[in-house]
Amino acid sequence: MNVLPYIWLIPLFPLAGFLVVGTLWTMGVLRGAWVHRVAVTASALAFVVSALAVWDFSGGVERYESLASSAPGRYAVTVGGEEEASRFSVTVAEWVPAGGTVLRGWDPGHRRWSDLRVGWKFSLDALTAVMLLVVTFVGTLIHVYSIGYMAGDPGYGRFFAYLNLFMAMMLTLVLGGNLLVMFVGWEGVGLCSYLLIGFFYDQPFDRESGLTCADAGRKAFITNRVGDFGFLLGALLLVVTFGTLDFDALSAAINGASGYWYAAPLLTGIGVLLFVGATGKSAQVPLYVWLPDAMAGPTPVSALIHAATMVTAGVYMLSRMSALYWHAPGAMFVVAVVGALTALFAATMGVAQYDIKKVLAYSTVSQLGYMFLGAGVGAFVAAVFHLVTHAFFKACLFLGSGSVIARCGHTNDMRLYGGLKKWMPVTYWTFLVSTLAIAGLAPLSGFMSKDEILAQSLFSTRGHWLLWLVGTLGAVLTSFYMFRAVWMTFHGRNRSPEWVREQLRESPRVMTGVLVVLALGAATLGLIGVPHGVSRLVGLGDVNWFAHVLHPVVAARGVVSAAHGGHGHGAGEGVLREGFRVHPTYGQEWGLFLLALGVFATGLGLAWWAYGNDMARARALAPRFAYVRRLLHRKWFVDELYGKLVLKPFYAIARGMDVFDRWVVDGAVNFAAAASELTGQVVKLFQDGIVRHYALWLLGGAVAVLWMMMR
Amino acid sequence: MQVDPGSVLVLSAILFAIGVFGVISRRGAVVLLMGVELMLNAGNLALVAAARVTPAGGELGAMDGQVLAFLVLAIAAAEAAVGLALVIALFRHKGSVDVDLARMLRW
Amino acid sequence: MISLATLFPLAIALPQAAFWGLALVAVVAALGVVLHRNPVVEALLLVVVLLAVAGIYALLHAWFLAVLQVIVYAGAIVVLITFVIMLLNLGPEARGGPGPLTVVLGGLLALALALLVGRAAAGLGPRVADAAWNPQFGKVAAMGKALFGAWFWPFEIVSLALIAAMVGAVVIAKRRLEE
Amino acid sequence: MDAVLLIATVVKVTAIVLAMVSLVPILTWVERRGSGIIQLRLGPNRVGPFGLFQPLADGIKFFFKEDIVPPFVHRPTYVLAPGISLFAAILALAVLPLASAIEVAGRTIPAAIVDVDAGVLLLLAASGLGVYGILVAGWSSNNKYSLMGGLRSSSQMISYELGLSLAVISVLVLCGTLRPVEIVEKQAAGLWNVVFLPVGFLVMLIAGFAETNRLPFDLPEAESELVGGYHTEYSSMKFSMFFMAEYVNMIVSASLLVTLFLGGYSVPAFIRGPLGLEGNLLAAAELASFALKVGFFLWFFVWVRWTLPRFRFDQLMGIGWKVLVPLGFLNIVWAAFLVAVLGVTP
Repeated sequence: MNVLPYIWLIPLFPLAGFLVVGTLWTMGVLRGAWVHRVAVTASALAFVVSALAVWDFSGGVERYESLASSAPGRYAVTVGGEEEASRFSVTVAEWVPAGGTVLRGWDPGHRRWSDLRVGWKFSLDALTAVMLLVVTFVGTLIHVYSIGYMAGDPGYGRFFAYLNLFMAMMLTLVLGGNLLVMFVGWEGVGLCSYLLIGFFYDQPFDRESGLTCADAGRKAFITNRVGDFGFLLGALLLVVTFGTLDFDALSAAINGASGYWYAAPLLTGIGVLLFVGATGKSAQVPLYVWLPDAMAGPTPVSALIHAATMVTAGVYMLSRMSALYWHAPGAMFVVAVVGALTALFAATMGVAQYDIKKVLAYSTVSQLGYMFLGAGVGAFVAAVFHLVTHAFFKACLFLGSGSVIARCGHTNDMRLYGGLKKWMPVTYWTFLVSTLAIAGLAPLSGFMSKDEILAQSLFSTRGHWLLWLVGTLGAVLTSFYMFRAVWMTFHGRNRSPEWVREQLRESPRVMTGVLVVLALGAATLGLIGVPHGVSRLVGLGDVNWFAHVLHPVVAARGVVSAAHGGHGHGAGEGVLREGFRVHPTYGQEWGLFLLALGVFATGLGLAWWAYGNDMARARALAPRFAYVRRLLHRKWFVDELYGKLVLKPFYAIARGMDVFDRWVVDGAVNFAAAASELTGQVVKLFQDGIVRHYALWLLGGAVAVLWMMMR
Repeated sequence: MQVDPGSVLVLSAILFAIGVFGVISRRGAVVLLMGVELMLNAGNLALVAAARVTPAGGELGAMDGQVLAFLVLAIAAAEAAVGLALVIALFRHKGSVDVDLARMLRW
Repeated sequence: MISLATLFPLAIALPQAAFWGLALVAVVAALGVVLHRNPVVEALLLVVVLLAVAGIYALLHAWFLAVLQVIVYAGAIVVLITFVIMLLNLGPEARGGPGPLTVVLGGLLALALALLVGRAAAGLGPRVADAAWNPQFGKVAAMGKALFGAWFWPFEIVSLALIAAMVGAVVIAKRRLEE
Repeated sequence: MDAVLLIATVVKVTAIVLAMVSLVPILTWVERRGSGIIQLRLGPNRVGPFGLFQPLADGIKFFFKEDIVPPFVHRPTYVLAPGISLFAAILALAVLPLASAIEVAGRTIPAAIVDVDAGVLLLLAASGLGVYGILVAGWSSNNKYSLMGGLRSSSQMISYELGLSLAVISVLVLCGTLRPVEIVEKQAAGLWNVVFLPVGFLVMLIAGFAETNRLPFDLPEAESELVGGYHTEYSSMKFSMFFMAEYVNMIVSASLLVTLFLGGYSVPAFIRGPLGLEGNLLAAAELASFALKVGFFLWFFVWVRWTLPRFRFDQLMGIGWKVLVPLGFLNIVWAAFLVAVLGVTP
């Protein structure tokens, strides 16, 4: 079955769903069940076609070579190998046909790069395939879940329209074969995120600050703009440097460019700028502030956009540009440091939140930090693997919290929960499985991915023991705040108001079914990517299928290479090296494994100790740690800091601009208008309505012209 | 023996000037129209005279001037029809054909 | 009547002289059109101008145009003008009108125009001898070939303009039903 | 242009003018005697045999009557108007060929005063000028009956001129020429145009009545409504000039009809063939043929005048615009069909 040439159709299914639902629902034609029938079908079709395409792709792309050679401008095929990734690309249409344009390059002698042809290029390789399956699968599940969650909402059709649009944009992002198409998706998901955060635009979101949901959406959007500015600068710098935005061509150019004078500093600059974009989209320090507020959106949105898919776009982008980062160690170092700091910093804030969704939000920020830590130390495979596992368990957690919120009178406050295990067993068990996974219990998926990242941060050539230490501390906190949430929500005495308690029951099947599927994924998905270090402990060989598939995409070419996963060949003598700096011994592996379990157990124990007995000890300790609690609960006062350092000066400048605009710019405009009017007032005197005078002027003009001609 | 086209052009200029003067110095709409007709005639005269000046080319010689004059003639007929209709409309509204009365639309 | 008729062959014999005669008639009549105050007299004088111009056309070998000038201008347009004058029963125009400044300025400018154009026209280059002219020049057949040949589209467009003017004239001048 | 031609032209002009001046009195006699016959009475029969000298007596009376110019008229135009009418009427005759050619001093010269290629157009132009006489007369009389009569008359003439022109155009289409002599020659060689264009002939006949302001289209001078129409204020010689103009117009109309549709001056073939007439004798025969046909139509004019009642003014305009103009257009299309599709040449 030849599906690959039609991969560009995948984003079009949800786009069509968006158009149909968006227009027909607004016109009042589409009502009731037909809304989600259309929307879910659109999403499911995207999943089916994606699955078929990936299946087709896994069968090898060799058979498309003749197709590619028959239409070279349209199709491109790269047949991969051990170190070369297979890739299939289709360019649907020209977009920026700037071929033959002259660009001034950085090269000595200003060599000009002059073939900037950007088309609507969609390509599929292993990395895309992974993302494609995650996005469409989780996305479809969350569509299904939303049928139950959003039932009865007045904006039902609007919600599904946005959700479909988001799917289309996310798929465009993932499938984009060059940075510009990717950027379309990048901005598109930003837009959808804004629309969906502000979905309940007229409702208050944060009673402390009096912000509405619309404000939260705006905050997310503006914060993202800051990051996008860096992203755009990076992209433009890429164009100027390499004259192309195509990922294939970029990889080739970068791999070939390591010897040039500009390589290291310039690539580092580009890498940092692109990473600024990633910090915005993926909520990293210092631009993470929008994600906790993004919880203003409906919970399925939080699960889909702000946990599973969109926020991981930064990680995806970094992996996509891995060639660039391999050649820019400075940039990678920045990524690793920011990732590690975010992982710890967000975890501390998650500890002191009472809003269940905020706990999960900080958890997400923290987990994204781990992904960037992985990417920063060169463990791109592990980072992407964590992305996948995180998509499952975090989606499951969010949806579980949504299930709880929907039953508990739409409050997010964990102080009003408690003992829900009795009423909501399915929600409880799925939530617990996902918590165990994120906290890092041995065979579950979270352990496989997170601890691989930590291990690589310790042993990689790009790693450092300080990074590992910070990450491990974060992991302890992760375990703690997640079990804290479990105890506060599901165990102990129920603290809900009477009217809520009376109607407590399990969520409908359409929601719990999704939870079960996701929990199963969270539990078992780790087995497709068991790190070599772990499989060695139980006497197995290299069973890391995931790394096997993905490694060629993110491997560093032109860099002296070790094998995927770090083990294998010894490091060479090149300037840039991939792989492990130190090859861990068998004992070290065991030590790490046990340490990971210890970390898990520590968090669990602390949570049990503090919150186990119906939060008794936590209540007792609270006054003694009031200051710390306040600090953490108010998120280290970062929002206040931003308010003082960024917003206030910004407002001052804006006010100055306002005055300038009002007096100088408007003044100029008004002057022009007044001058025109004055001229008109004077000139109109000539138009006195007496035809004779017009004729006289005409005659005078004619005589003057004749006189000038004949002089 | 033939007429000197230069002298015809001079006559044309004089007639045109007279027409212009008529348009400028009179108030009656009908007289104004007649002044315009005089000017058109002067123009036609110049065209026909010019047809005599241009070198004879082709089978028919240079008839372009005469053809143009023909077209001007047709347009003059159209102009007179519309102009007179306007005069009648003006008369109906104002009870007079004084063009100075038709100045409601000035600035 | 008889002596008038003899002028015709004389004109053919002495074209330049005939031209000066016709030109004199035209200028005097045109001045009358402009200066006389009685609209009917003005219209009649305009007819005289038009006939004189038609005569000059004939002298310039524009036979077809000369006839058309009489049919269209004298026979239709000025009849229409006269008709309107009578329909509206226009008497002699009231004294007053444009101020002396306008009249003097207009007169001077018109004079300047005539002088400038006349000066340019007086120095006209050599003209083609009679013998060099195609005998068909200005005849009906030649005009027909030109109009339906090279000038076909302008001709058709002018006919459209005429129809448009006809409809427009009806619309503008017709009395509304309630009046 | 040589002397012979010059003199011949002068002679021709003189002859035509004199012929008209002398024909009109005869026509008035015909009209009055004819009306007598139709109305079962005698008509003028006292002066001369059968009253033949009656027009002469009338002429003398006109000459010696007081030439009254009312004090309220606009004098210059009042005086000019009858002259315009008569002049325009006679001018139209200038292009009509009375015979194929005449010989003078061994040279063949055309029988018409001017034989130009746009002759038919010239004729239309001349007849178009006739309106001015009526318009000016009506206006200059400064009398409401005159003015109304003038307006009616001029609008009638303008309207029917359209039908007339359309009928003429159909003939031009059929014959492919504007030169009257050629039109006649083509008919002489083949069939008369009336055979091919009966509708055109009819249109032209009706329009001819209207153009000459005769019954049933004599609205401009409808006695019961407008006293005497545009010539209410005219008397003496001036009145007689209008009178003459009307009769000349009749002659012109009849001549045009004969020239365009009924073979003009053409003579039966045996006159040229077996009889072998040529030169001025042939011209005389042709003139006779022409005169015969024209005479018939003149009688026809008189006949109709005393037979049909008068139309109402709105009926008159209705016939002109709603019947004759569409018929005229159809007739042109028919002529074009004949020429282009059937390939007919007369």
